[in-house]
Amino acid sequence: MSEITESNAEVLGHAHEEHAHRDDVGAKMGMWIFLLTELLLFTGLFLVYAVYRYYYTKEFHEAGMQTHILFGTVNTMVLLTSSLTMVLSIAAIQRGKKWLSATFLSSTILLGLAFLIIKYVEWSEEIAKGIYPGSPTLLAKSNGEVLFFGLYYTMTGLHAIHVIAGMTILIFMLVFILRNKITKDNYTKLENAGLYWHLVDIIWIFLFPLFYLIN
Amino acid sequence: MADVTIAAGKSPHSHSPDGEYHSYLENTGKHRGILAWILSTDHKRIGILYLISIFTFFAVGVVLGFLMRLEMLVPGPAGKIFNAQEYNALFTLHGVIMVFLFVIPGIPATLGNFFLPIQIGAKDVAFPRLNLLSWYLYITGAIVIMMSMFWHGLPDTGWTFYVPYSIRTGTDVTMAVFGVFILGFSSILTGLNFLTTIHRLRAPGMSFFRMPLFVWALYATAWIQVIATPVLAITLLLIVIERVFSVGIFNPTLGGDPVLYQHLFWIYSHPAVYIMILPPMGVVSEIVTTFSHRSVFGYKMIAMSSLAIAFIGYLVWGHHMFVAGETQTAQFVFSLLTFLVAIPSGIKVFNWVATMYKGSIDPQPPFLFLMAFIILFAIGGLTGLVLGSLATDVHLTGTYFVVGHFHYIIFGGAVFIFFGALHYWLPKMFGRMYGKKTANWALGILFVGFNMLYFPMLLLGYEGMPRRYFAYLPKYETLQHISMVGSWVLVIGLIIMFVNLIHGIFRGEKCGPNPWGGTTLEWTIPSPPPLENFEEIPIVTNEPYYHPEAEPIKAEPIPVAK
Amino acid sequence: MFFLGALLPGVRHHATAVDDIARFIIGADIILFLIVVVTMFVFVYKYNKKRHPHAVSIHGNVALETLWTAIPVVLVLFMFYLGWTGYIQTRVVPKTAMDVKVLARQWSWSFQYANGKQSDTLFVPQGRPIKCLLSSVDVIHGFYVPAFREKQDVIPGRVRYLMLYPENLGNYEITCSQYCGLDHALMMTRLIVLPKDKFDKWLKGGLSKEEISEASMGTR
Amino acid sequence: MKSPEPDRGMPGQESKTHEEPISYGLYLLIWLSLIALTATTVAVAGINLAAFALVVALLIAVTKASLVVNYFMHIKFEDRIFKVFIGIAGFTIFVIYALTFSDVYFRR
Repeated sequence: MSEITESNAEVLGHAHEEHAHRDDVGAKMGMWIFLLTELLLFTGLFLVYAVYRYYYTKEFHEAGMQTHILFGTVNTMVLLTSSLTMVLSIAAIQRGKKWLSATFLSSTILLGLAFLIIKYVEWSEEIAKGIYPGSPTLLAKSNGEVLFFGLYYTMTGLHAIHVIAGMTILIFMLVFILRNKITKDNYTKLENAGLYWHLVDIIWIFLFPLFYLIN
Repeated sequence: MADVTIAAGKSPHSHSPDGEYHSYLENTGKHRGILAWILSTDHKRIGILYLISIFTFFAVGVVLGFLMRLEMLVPGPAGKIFNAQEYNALFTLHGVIMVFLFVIPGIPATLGNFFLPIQIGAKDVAFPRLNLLSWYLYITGAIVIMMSMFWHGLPDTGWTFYVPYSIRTGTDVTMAVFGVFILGFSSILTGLNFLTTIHRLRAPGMSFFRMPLFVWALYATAWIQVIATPVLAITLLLIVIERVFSVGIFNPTLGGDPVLYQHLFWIYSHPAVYIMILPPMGVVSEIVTTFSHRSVFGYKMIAMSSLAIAFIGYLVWGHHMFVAGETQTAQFVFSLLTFLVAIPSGIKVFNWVATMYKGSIDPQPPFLFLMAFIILFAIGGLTGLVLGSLATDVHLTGTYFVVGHFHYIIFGGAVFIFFGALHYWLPKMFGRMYGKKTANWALGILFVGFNMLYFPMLLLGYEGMPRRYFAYLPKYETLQHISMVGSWVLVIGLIIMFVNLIHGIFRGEKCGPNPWGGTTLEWTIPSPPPLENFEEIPIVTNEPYYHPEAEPIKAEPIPVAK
Repeated sequence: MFFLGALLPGVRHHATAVDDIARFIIGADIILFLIVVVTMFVFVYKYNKKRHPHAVSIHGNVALETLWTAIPVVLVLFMFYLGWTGYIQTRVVPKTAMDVKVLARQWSWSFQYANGKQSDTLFVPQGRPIKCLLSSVDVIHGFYVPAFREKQDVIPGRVRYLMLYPENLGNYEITCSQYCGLDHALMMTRLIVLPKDKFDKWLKGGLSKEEISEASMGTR
Repeated sequence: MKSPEPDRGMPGQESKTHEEPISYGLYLLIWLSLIALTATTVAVAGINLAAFALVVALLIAVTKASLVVNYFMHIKFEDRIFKVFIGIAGFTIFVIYALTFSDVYFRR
């Protein structure tokens, strides 16, 4: 924890000499701390997953075969690409290119939408097969498989909620760019929104092998 | 050793030479009346909003606890005031309200909000609007919990919401759990705000090792809030998902593992005990040095032990589950770690007592609260050793012994010092002094009532009486009755104390900016503090708790007054 | 602390071992408590501002701080050792142990013996180790025999065990120590230790009510 | 790539991010690596690696995540304190897993 003794405290304090100050580093720090809480939130879920996978290795394997590897892979690609357009949007605004930034940001939002649509198709197929929480088909399966699908719906569902939240934030950011509230000199908001979007991406990076690649 | 005093430390009135300023209590903004408060982003006003709401719920929790003791009037199931279902709801709500609505937000959200920015020489927290949002989340969570009362019947699971009972019961657990979930976010946002504030907004010269120990304690607490609370949030969300969508996660009939729920619950809830106790420890360090009129003994040790406690608080959650069917490996690991956790807390107590050594002690009410704290906290901590040891824990866990131990730590420790902190800082917050004699009397009554109420519980526990029983065997009757009478004494003490404090806030004698001779930054500004805290941001040039009147150790022989 | 035995008369063996450990820890607790509290009161008296108007700032003392860290570390490690060894003794299952299935449900206990006999009171023969196999049909319960200082949560979907060493004849409480709903407080039954011959007779169903009550009237 | 705050040491100035923008090319490169890693993990999943399958899949996932964190989320270019924060969270996660499995692992 030697970081705590950082000797730059003297300079940190100056930030509020101006009344209406702006502390970009502070804003980013707050965002990162928030991201860590999100990370810990999913850690709880991943822990449940890990324990049950340890208890029911075989059943998880069985159940994992029933998820759609194609949907999963395509969605991974979609989300990774949306992360790329996200950073490109920031890179563009850093260079003062408002419209390029807005274009990249819009593509991120659209890719997020694509992700959700694919997710919807995937869930519909599973539900059509009769696999959904509390369904007779699912309850007829072994305990391990019931738990697998319980976690599958919970974790991908919670992730989807995060995607929707992220898209909502990004839509606001798009409005801010168009109204010149986010500019070359003041883009921390966009950066923070991007950080959130990347976190959503990272969570998916772990969900993907755990639910689609058990073979 | 510093050679210069704090810039503003010399004259308390240096802030405004003509003595005129706008205090935060005056309405200067565009809103009037209550709107000027509930829409204010000023950290001091938010602190007071929290103070009012938190003590409202404390009052509710006290009434529930009082009724629980009253239920013990008659031993058997017959002739009771409340039936079993009502009693089960009583202790559930008592626990949920006291833990999630009172002690966890407790000191950080109220006095922390108010004094953290002032103590580090800042004008506000890093994210003032987020600060207000966390108060709204707190109120929302509280309302949702209260709504559970009027829906399908009061929740009856105990504050731990153990599965599978919490999944099976027909009462409105979903609502209560969801309320706690919302409160979790309020807690997270407060923690996030404090961390950023401490890292970014310290006054020039205020290096980490020049921060007051209260700030250190809040810093450590904020880390726990940020890192541990999400685990609880997801755990409770899983209960909601399981109840509402009948997804199988912890339900044993679907292969789920109820013990896993307990792991997840305590991964948060053990560190949460340190969310409750670390801020009071910070307050103790402030009070002990102020009233001993000397620097604190082992500043770095105390600061570091705050961080140590915050960290090792994560290592011991399993000791809540020794009899829940843990494997022996886990029992070994968690019991060993539990004993090691005792060390930093012990060190702090030694440091505080050592701070009194060769001080010049002025036993004002806050200091007397501190002495009560040390006695009660010591009992709480030392009974914890009995519970940490496996052989004895197996006998005592789930009995009244645990209830007694927990209340000694949290009520006798955290809440008594919360009261002490109110006596310490209310004159600063409102510029008026309460009746000191009455305060001492209130403390005396509280202390007697507290011990009458909870010490018999330790004995009852050793006698083997399990907790959460609405009826009990006749052999426990005497101790139960002593405990019940203790609750009456305690409530009388509480009423006297609060009446005295509230009277002091409105009608008390005006007091100067520094009634106690404190040395941290809040004592350098007028009481009540100005809206902007500091007209000029102070420049800190020395360590905290620098007492100009205290002689350095290598001084001439101490003159002792006859 | 010597009153611990008087608070709850225990059965020999494990119960006395637990009481001894508790005595040691509580004894150490009382000494530590007195050191801290007496020192505090002495300081508050001696360094009161009336008697001692000029404070002396002492910022720390490494030797002292090391000492008051090291001694408690050793002390608590010893406490841990006591607790651990005391505990694992109770987890050993001797070959001579007799299995009894304990079934918990909201809100009653039932006991099943190897020959299929069922009972809502736990009868055990004196001197023979009993291995209670605990299972629950609904929620978590806690199987708690205070006089034996023994407790184990009963988790649905899992079988846990708990060892009882009934050395003395007697009639002891069994309670539920883990909150389980409405009548949690009333989920009680008795553990009755019978002489071996009486127990065998009971197991075959030949023991009258009078004989049972007479046999279990033994020392508590 | 230096610390994003060259002006931190100068009192009186506000602390805003004035970082050198990272080139579009680097971002594209990272994205290509991420896509390649995804393809790899899908391909590897087809091979029967028994117990190692999970380890390999997780290693690839960690690699991908660290690429995102370091470049897309700029952690590589941030103040040291940000890395300390992540370290604290990471260590806590490790502790939570390790201690939970001290119970779960020995249960069978």
